[in-house]
Amino acid sequence: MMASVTYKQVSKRFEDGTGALVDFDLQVDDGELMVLVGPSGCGKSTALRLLAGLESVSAGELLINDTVINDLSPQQRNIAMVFQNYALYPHMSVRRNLAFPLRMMKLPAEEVARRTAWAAELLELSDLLERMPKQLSGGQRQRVAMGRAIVREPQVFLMDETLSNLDAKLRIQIRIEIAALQRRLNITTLYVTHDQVEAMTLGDRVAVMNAGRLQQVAMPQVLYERPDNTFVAGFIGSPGMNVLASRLQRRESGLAVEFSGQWLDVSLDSRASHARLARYVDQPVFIGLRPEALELASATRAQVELTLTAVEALGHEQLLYFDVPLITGSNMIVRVQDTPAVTIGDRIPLRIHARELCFFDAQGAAIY
Amino acid sequence: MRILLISLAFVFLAACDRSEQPKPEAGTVQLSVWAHAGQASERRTIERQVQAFNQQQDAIQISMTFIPERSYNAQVQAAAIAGALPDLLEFDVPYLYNYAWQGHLLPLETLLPHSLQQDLLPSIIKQGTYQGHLYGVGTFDSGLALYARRSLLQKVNARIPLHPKQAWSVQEFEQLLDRLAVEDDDGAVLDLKLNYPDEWFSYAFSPVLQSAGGDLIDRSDYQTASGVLNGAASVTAMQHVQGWLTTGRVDPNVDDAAFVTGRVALSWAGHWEYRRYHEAFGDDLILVPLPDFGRGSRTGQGSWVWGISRHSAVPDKAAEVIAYLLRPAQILAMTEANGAVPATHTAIAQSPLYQPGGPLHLFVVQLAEGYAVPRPRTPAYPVISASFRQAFADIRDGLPVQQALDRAAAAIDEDIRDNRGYPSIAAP
Amino acid sequence: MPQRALISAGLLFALPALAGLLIFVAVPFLLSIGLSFTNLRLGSPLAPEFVGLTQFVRLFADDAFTRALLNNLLFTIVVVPVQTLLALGLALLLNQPLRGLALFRTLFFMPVVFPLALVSVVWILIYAPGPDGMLNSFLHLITLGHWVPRDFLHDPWLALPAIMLTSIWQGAGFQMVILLAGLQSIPEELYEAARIDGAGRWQRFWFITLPQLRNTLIFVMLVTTILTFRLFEQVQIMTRGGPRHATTTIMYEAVQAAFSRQQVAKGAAITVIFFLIVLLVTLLQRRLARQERL
Amino acid sequence: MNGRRMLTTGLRYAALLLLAVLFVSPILLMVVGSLKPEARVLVEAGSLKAFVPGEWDLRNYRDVFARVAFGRYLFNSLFITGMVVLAGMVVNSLAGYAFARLAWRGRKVLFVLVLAILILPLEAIAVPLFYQVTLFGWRDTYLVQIAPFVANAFSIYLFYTFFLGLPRELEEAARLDGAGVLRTFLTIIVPNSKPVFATVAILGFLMQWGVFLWPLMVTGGEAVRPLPLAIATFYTLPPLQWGDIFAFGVMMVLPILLVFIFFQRWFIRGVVATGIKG
Repeated sequence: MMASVTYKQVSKRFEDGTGALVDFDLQVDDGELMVLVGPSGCGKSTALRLLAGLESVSAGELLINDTVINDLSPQQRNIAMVFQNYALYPHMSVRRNLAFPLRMMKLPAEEVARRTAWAAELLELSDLLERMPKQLSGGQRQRVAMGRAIVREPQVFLMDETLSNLDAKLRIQIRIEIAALQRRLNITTLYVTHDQVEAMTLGDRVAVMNAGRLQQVAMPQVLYERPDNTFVAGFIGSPGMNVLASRLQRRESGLAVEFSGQWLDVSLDSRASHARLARYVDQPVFIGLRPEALELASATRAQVELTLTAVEALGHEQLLYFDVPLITGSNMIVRVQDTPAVTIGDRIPLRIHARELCFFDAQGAAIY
Repeated sequence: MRILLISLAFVFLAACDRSEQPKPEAGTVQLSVWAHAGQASERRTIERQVQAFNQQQDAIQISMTFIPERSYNAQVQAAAIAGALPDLLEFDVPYLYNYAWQGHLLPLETLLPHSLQQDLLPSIIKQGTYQGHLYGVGTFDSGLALYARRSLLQKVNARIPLHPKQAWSVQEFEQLLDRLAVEDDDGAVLDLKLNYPDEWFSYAFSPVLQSAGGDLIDRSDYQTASGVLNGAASVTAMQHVQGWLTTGRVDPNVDDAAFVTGRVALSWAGHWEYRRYHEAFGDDLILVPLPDFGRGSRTGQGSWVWGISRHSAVPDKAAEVIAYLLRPAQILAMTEANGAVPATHTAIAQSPLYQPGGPLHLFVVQLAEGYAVPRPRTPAYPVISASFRQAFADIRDGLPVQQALDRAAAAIDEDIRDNRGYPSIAAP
Repeated sequence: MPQRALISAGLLFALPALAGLLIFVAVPFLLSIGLSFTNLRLGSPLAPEFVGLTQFVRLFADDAFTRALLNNLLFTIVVVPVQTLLALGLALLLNQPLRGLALFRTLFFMPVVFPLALVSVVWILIYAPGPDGMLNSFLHLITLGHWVPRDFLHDPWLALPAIMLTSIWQGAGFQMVILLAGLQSIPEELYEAARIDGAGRWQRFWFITLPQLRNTLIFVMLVTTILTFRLFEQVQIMTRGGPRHATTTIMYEAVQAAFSRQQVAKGAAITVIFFLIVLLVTLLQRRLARQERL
Repeated sequence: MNGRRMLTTGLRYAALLLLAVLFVSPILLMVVGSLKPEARVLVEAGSLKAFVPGEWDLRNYRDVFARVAFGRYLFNSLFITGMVVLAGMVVNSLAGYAFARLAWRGRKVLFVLVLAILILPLEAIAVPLFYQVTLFGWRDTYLVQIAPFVANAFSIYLFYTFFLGLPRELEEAARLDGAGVLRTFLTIIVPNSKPVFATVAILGFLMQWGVFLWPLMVTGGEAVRPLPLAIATFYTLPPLQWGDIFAFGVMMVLPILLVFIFFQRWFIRGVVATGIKG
């Protein structure tokens, strides 16, 4: 079953003004797993619920394949959804939960039985069919919810914060299961989460949203390396990119950028083209540095010396905080692998991988 | 859920359907009748009478409905509005004037045999007449007097009046109460049936006003109570009653057993208590007239009467039923059951209780010789009664008599004005 | 399409109930408003006339009616808190693992299932005057003979409290069930946390139980207030508004006017005033509740 | 510690017992009174003898059956109350659901109106309502005793608060699974709302069982009259037969008591879910 999903200039306004969606454009290809990610209230769930038909569109068009579905009822859209808290019908056994959508489709009894058994088999629920939802563990409930979504073989599969009620370990395990299941069934899937790690690991492509607007759609690696704006830069990655205010200057050697009171040369193989950057000379810009784009250096190789304010040891790596204010108001973070002998308050010499610098204009849009 | 909906629909249909009743046989008239569900014995009697009537002839078949006494008037008013009054109905006589004024009743004088009307006690005719027409007749009348125990009265050397004209004066009565109180545990020697419901107070204590020369309303034109109900005579009379109440002479009688348990010596009560009292004290029980407040002893009268609805299609048949109920044997059957005064001279003559020399003959004397006063024959009576009842309650609770009666008189006058003096609208 | 379908579904769902309320409550009430400006009498052959505000003017000049307003107010002020406190006490006693709880709960609830008409009759006997009256002899017993027998229902100072007592007895069980349910929904961890923080029994009650029970209490008191404003049957049967209007209430006056005196218009005017008062009280209570929440 | 706990438990039991005696004694008075010969009911009412039946005597109960068609009245009461409660659960739950969950024009305004109506007791509108049903020609039917009480603002309010507390995802899941609004309501919402249905049923039963004024106004004969009117038959001309009244009262209350005991657990759960929303 082929199904692509298209949002064309879709907007949604609520009476109280929250969770609104503005001019949302998104194309999800057949069989693709698209993750919508963003902070809470960014409109990602709204986008999903509009597609499901649980909310009505204020403006714009929603298409499945080439058909406009704005006016179709949820059941006509043939879409399945897994809810954050699973929404298992508490008064029905697992079997009846799985069979419910099929009974609504008025399928013959043998067909209902066959498909229920198939889904149960697929999700390893066969032994639990007679249990009631409240007798199941969190992971089992999650699987029943998935099963209820797939039995009807929908055109599109929607998941809304599906893993957020599970503990960390289970979350990773089920994340892998979901990805495997999606690949195996090859159903077009939209997955909503606020957790960028989940987004990066699951999505074929990831759509980052903020304040009702789409920020960037891209494959995970692209999002990480070439964020379209400061929001995406800061949101993707754990921790996100360090973004701080800066200026550009023309030097004899080429362009130079201010960093913590020092002027650094912009390397020739920088991600941004020099021709572009030249237009921003003597203007305020923002620069972005991934935490791994700085490293501890010997005093001789060092380009800057910064004061250490805090250390977080995570075992396999350490996060060092320096007194360089970011636009978010917090301090700059540097990720290091080894365990240096440093004390809070020390002046630490650092070296910057200049070619990994990102540049953004005053509005926050990336300059490439 | 579906079953539920279906059963609901079914029920609504069933409920709408139940107005259809089995068709009577050809030539038989179905007569709907309402009666009050009084005491058990009364009710059993009327049931027997109806059964006998239905069996002894085929032309008329009575279908009887009993209605609780306390809500009777509300019932009648509701049915009247709905146009659902029965052919023949019983009602408490003070409401007769209101029903007649509202145009619900048919005059009876042309429907009942003349000889029968002749045989009725004058009090029955008097109370059943409004604006010159007879609208209701009872098969019995009521009697009100003081029950006493001869032995107790003799103990305090009291004079025992046998006829209303010998009644104790109010001073004599109060002295008697004091003397009796000396002999009593708690000083409460009089039972005024304070536990009784609404209508009792107008029935039993308006004679006090009349005996003093006052009344509930000016009976010359029934247009005002002011100056009569709150006039000097009425006020003085009720001050006596208030005196008895506030000095602890009166038993509250919550258990309705003040007299039978011997707690009190005197009980201000109706004919209906005779049987119970007689059972308790046998021949020691005597009946004396109510005290004289200055203008001679007065007492209450009136009870349930039968009337015919103006909308009845078969008034003549309804009248036949009334005539049947007024046969001496039927009257006696009923008065045997409820102890009331038979409504006809013929029946009285056959009654061991009421015939001359009988223990309750005093009731007949009071009714026949004009000592009994019917309640005011005006459509305003329900309001008069409600207002006086309120005044009595206030007086019992210590409000100055003048103030209580002023208030009642004002309420009555206001009501009469609101109804433009109750002009005759429904021509007979 | 989904939107349009929902509009009609919502209306369709609500329609039967709305139609019922419209026909059987709203329309009669609007009729009442209309009638209150006339002098209509039940069953009168005289055509009703428009009399303007006469009925209202008369009502406010009528001692019985003004006393009824006062009595309703007194009744509510006393009964709502006392009954709620009693119910809370009962609920707290029952909110413990004890044997026979279900039995006690049923016993306390039992008065609720008795129709008021019946309850009132039984209490007339309890309040019987004279030394033989049940309450009188009970009080005589526990005061070691110092109690002077009273006629509760005819004493201007005791009649209203007597009716209050009956009402509290009858209604407390219902409130108790609701409060008990509220108590049982308070998470045990809160108490454990408070215990660890060193809170004693009273402090736990004051800082955990009461705030957690707040919404339940508001609900219970709101419902009780509305019910107390409807006070009628006890008065009708036990005192008929006496002594000297000491126990009359708005509803009693309304029913008296409409049914005993057949003054339908007066009854309608009382109804209108009643509605306005209760509406005011409800709005006030809601506002207070909302302010406290902030 | 152990001794102290035993002491508090003992005190608690003592308090409960004392209160239980106070709560139950008026009822006991009635039950015992119903078992006494008429003559002793009132005479002994003032003393502790009121609680001692002496020899058991069922004559009062026989009297009740002799004086009124108790079976007929009981059937009428059960039928009327049952219908009001059942139809009320259907109608009011649908309305509560529409107000809590469905989007439709006029919803907010109408809900405020429903809340305003909450406070109007029947007595207040009885007379105009009476004129109205008379116009419909409904006198002396079951219908006239049922129809006006089916739609009930308070029940709507209880359903409304309960439905507000149900997780919205259940309905959304059902809609995605292809269930329409009505089917979602019937197969998903109703089965998960037993507590509120029990609460509304019990409250409805309690309120309806004692109605007096209305059936008095709109019914004539015994055919369709409920129990509370039958008791009026006993409040007749004195002397009142107190034993009969008590016996009648006991028989009248028994059905409600059974309903409560049977639904008790659901009732309490329903009250939690509806009541705490305030």
